[in-house]
Amino acid sequence: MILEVATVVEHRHFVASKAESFHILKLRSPEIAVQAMPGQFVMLRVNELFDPLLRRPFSIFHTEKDCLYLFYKVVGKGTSLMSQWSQGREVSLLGPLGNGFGLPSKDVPWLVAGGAGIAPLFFLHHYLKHHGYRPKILWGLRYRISQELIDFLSKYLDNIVIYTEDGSLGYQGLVTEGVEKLYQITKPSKIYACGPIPMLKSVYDWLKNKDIPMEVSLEAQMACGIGACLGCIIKGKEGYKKVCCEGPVFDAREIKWDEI
Amino acid sequence: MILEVATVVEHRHFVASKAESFHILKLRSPEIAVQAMPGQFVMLRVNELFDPLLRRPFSIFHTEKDCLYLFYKVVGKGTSLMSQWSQGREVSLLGPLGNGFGLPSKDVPWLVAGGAGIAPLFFLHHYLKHHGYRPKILWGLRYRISQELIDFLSKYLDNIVIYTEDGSLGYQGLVTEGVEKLYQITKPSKIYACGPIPMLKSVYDWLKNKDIPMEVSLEAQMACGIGACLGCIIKGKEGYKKVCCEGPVFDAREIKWDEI
Amino acid sequence: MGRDINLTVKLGGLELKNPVMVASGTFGYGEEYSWLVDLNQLGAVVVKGLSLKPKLGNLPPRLVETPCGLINAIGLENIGVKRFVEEKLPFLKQFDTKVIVNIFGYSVGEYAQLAEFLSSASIDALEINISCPNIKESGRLFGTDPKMAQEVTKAVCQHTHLPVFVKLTPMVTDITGIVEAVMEAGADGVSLINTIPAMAVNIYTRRPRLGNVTGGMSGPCLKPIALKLIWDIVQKMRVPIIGIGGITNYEDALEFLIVGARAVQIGTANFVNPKTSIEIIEGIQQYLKKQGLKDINEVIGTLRI
Amino acid sequence: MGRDINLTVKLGGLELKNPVMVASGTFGYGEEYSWLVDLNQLGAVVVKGLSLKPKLGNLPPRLVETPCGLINAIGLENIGVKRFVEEKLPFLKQFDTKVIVNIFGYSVGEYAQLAEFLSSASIDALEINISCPNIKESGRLFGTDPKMAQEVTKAVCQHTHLPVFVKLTPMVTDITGIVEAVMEAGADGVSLINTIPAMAVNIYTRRPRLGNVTGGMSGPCLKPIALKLIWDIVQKMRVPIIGIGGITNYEDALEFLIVGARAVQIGTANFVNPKTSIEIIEGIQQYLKKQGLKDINEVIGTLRI
Ligand SMILES: Cc1cc2nc3c(=O)[nH]c(=O)nc-3n(C[C@H](O)[C@H](O)[C@H](O)COP(=O)(O)OP(=O)(O)OC[C@H]3O[C@@H](n4cnc5c(N)ncnc54)[C@H](O)[C@@H]3O)c2cc1C
Ligand SMILES: Cc1cc2nc3c(=O)[nH]c(=O)nc-3n(C[C@H](O)[C@H](O)[C@H](O)COP(=O)(O)OP(=O)(O)OC[C@H]3O[C@@H](n4cnc5c(N)ncnc54)[C@H](O)[C@@H]3O)c2cc1C
Ligand SMILES: Cc1cc2nc3c(=O)[nH]c(=O)nc-3n(C[C@H](O)[C@H](O)[C@H](O)COP(=O)(O)O)c2cc1C
Ligand SMILES: Cc1cc2nc3c(=O)[nH]c(=O)nc-3n(C[C@H](O)[C@H](O)[C@H](O)COP(=O)(O)O)c2cc1C
Ligand code: FES
Ligand code: FES
Repeated sequence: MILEVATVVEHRHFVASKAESFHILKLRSPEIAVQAMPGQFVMLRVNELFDPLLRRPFSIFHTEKDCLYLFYKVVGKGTSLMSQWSQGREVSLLGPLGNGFGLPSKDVPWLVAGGAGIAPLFFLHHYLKHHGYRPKILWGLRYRISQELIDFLSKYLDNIVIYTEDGSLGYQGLVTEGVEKLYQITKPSKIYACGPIPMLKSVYDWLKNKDIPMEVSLEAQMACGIGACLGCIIKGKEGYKKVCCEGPVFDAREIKWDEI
Repeated sequence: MILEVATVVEHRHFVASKAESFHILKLRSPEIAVQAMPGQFVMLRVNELFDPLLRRPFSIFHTEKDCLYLFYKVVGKGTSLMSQWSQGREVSLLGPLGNGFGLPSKDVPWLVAGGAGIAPLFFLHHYLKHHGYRPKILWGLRYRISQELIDFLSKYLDNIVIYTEDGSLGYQGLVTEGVEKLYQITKPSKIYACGPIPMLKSVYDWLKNKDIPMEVSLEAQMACGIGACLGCIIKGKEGYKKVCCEGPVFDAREIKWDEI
Repeated sequence: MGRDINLTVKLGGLELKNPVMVASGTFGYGEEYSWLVDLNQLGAVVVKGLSLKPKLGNLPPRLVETPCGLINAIGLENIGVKRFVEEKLPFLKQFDTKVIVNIFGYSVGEYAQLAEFLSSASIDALEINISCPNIKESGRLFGTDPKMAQEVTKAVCQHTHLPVFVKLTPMVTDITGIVEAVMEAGADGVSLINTIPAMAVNIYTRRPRLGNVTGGMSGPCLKPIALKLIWDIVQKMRVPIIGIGGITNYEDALEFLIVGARAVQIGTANFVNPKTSIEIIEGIQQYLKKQGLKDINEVIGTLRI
Repeated sequence: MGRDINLTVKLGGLELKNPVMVASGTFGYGEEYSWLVDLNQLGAVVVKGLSLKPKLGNLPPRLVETPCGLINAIGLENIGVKRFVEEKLPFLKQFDTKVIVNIFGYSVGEYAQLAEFLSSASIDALEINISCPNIKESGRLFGTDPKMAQEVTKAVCQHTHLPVFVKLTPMVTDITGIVEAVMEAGADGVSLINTIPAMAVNIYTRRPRLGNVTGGMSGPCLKPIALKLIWDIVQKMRVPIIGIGGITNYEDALEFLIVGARAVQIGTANFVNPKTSIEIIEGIQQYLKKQGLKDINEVIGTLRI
């Protein structure tokens, strides 16, 4: 766990015509970058003021030598301030935080992402391939994303299937429908999922009676990010779990899905 | 009094080797620019957050068609955020505020500035010349300023005498000493002064038994800028005065100098 | 826009065309902001706190900015109720908005006199400030003692036919006790919160940063505190509440309304963005439309637990 | 650096090598932050509030960010005093810093039992929390009633030889009454302020944004309020005060010391910048040097009016 002043190396904006726009932030952060594992996250300080007050958590999207990448969506005050950052800006980073994903026992794992939930799975995908796996990615989006973003991601991801709610890119429908369809053809060795709670729930509902392990990366409002404030808990079957340090990755079977 | 969204057209940074650095911000602000008179000021919002909460007041330094210029020194949170603004940024501006300077009855008026106090006097200088006066400017500084700033100002100001406390530029000494010296040679028709309170006090002390009118531009912590909050008062001989709307320009003889 | 949406709210004997007012002390006597804000659009204007005699106020400095807050120690400077009626009220009466006069006195008798005097003026309601932390002479504040609060309220209500709202300080052990006391005394409702007693120090001179040493804090940082106090009241009783404290946008205003305030006042935000109150009225209308609602009263007090 | 500068402060029976501690609930049991903060440098570590039995805490969500503030409704989740002593204390004892244990109970008897139990553990002081707004079971808070506060304090002091500090809530009509009561009961000093009761609402679901509906607000927006309350106390009596509330840098800490606190605690700022406490200690040293002072006690309580 390191507190480091990182520097913005590159900032790419992928603005789609409709709604959701995504941003990829490349930060030089030598100490954190070398330690980072897929599923872990960082907490960054948006500015030196107290509005917004708290650090913001972001999954590690990718690492490359002494740099790490974040992939984020503008949803509020902090992320819209971030979207204005330009090269050279210094950013206080706390990380790597959290437990990270576990390796699958065998091939082929499926990575199921919703929206910005692609972030930790992108890193995992890379990592799994590096370790000889042939992961499949299923990514659900509300609307189409910009062509530049598709091009950018295609450089790294093969075996990706995209679903959009309005059918403007890839298949039309929810990514969970994609999971069910693919399951008619082939079986996953393990499922990794990150995205909105309703998506995670429906994947879990579908999966729960099958003998397939599933890990999910969850979110919660965080203050400290390191297990000190007890603010980020979710309901597990065996009591409360701190998302920041007992997660953010959990065995899906340990979560009380109907109470979160 | 207008509330306008201005746009940053140009931002010049004059960073001196030692301490004080100045910045000139050019804003397109058509409605306010055309109404502005020397001695008036604007209140600008530093960001869309609530830290810092209040608008910041700045004298109008210069106007040019639909643009106005501010001349400022970084002293705290707000001004250091401002110093990062770049072209195209939108800024909420309230102005023009305050009463402004009165014209002198005859030539030659002296303009005595300390530090960033040059701001309203620069505008006044320009205005007076336009109306056929031949104002002299005496400017006191802590340290030397950058050559670029000297060059920039020289384009507009003739008849300027600079004093620095350490003698690194112009004459060595306080600007008030300059006033006294110049007085040996020639007499002003009126004195306009803006700068730190001790400087204003000592000019006033020196002047008070002479038959020369003097106007000062004063500062106070402000909230509304328009006379509504009653927060910005200073002690006048006839009771409290609101700096924002009964000033910021005051007849020096109306101020209780020993109580401010 | 919003013609078909009802924003009218009733607070005891006072009806407002919409629930958005500007708060006492932050909008002068109305005139100051009339260049920037169309007063006709406001639910009401609450004018700067008035006393029987003109009051000079505190020594400068009177303002200190804090993170997301503003401490003021104006000391209730005002031109006195007489000059207000003669010089300021006629201007305000030109507009299609309610005029609420905020008053404070140094004794129960003074409050009664103020009420009596103002009852013959053409204003719409009284807001009695029993909570300003900047009155030193009054010693213990009227607003922290249910008995005193009740006495003051009773005296005012006996001397006026106007709707009466009592403005409360947040710094009490039990807000509901005060509310009960003033409602029993005949108030039409309560407005809260006033500023929170606060202080700031210059560490280099080791002196207070306010001429008056202490002052009252306002601004965005107050909102969560004000909401909680209003919630405390709402859980215990049904009383017309005017919500005040840190409101800067329509979302903030709606939080107060949902918790149970029937109207809101905008204070410090006027300084930051003079158009706040107007934007809030528009924002509330849009919100109702999007939520498929036709009446602001369908929102008030509907917090689901 | 600063070898020749004295930072030692005395608070009743407790001596600290410097006046900077980390506040209860914001620093876990010390271990969590030991990766980032050299605990040896701190004046003291105040651990998360402990009860006799482990406590589960409130339903999520437990946190809401507000402008310059944080509302928490953790609900005093803790592992219980027994497991603390067995599992957490040994780690803390490795460091050259004082360990202060924050405790809370649901009855006077529980406070006494906690004090008795902890007196045999190797800790340096007790801080009794009589002010947490998140305990629902306790009905009326101990911290708002001088009599109750006194009773609790007395019970604790009778069952321990350790220095005892009573942690106070800001939401009382008269803070000095509470302070007098607990000092009479034998406390070594008071620490204030705890969080301020607060609330936030989601206007789209019209539900509270905290699982517990209400919570306690902390963070920079508290500072001016805390300073004022401490000033109220200082003007009336001489008592060891630990200043808490919104401290984020050495300037903030010095404001508290100048007003009259003998030590400070850093809370929410730990989340924002984990090194805050260390930077404050360094900042205070630098300040003293620049001011030509050699002892922090030359600054404490020196506000010039
Ligand atoms: C472990 C972890 C990893 C994350 N990784 C990523 C990532 O890789 N990319 C990415 O885009 N986002 C990620 N997030 C979410 C991200 O932290 C939030 O989007 C961000 O903090 C919002 O900040 P803001 O100031 O823009 O929004 P705010 O102004 O704080 O809030 C705007 C809106 O977003 C909601 N919101 C805020 N925080 C969260 C949250 N944590 N979860 C759900 N809703 C929230 C608020 O309720 C509000 O409605 C992650 C969150 C966690 C906990
Ligand atoms: C009518 C008027 C015209 C002004 N014109 C100019 C101008 O043309 N150029 C310029 O550089 N500055 C001008 N100022 C001063 C300018 O407003 C302040 O420097 C600025 O608001 C500081 O903001 P900040 O957030 O950077 O400082 P803060 O973080 O708010 O404060 C930093 C330090 O500066 C001090 N400070 C803050 N505001 C003032 C103030 N108003 N007067 C004195 N000290 C203050 C604070 O006490 C603190 O010590 C003017 C002020 C007024 C009232
Ligand atoms: C500069 C200033 C002056 C004020 N004067 C008064 C006053 O005269 N009477 C009164 O009842 N409240 C007064 N208030 C309190 C406000 O009406 C309001 O209750 C408080 O500021 C909280 O709301 P806000 O956070 O929206 O500002 C004043 C507030 C400010 C900032
Ligand atoms: C997440 C959180 C948990 C807290 N838990 C406790 C606690 O267990 N006991 C206690 O006395 N105070 C607790 N507090 C209050 C702090 O110790 C402190 O009094 C308060 O946060 C104000 O200081 P700050 O503004 O520096 O955070 C907690 C505060 C926070 C933010
Ligand atoms: S964010 Fe503090 S414990 Fe998880
Ligand atoms: S700043 Fe409000 S009256 Fe001058």
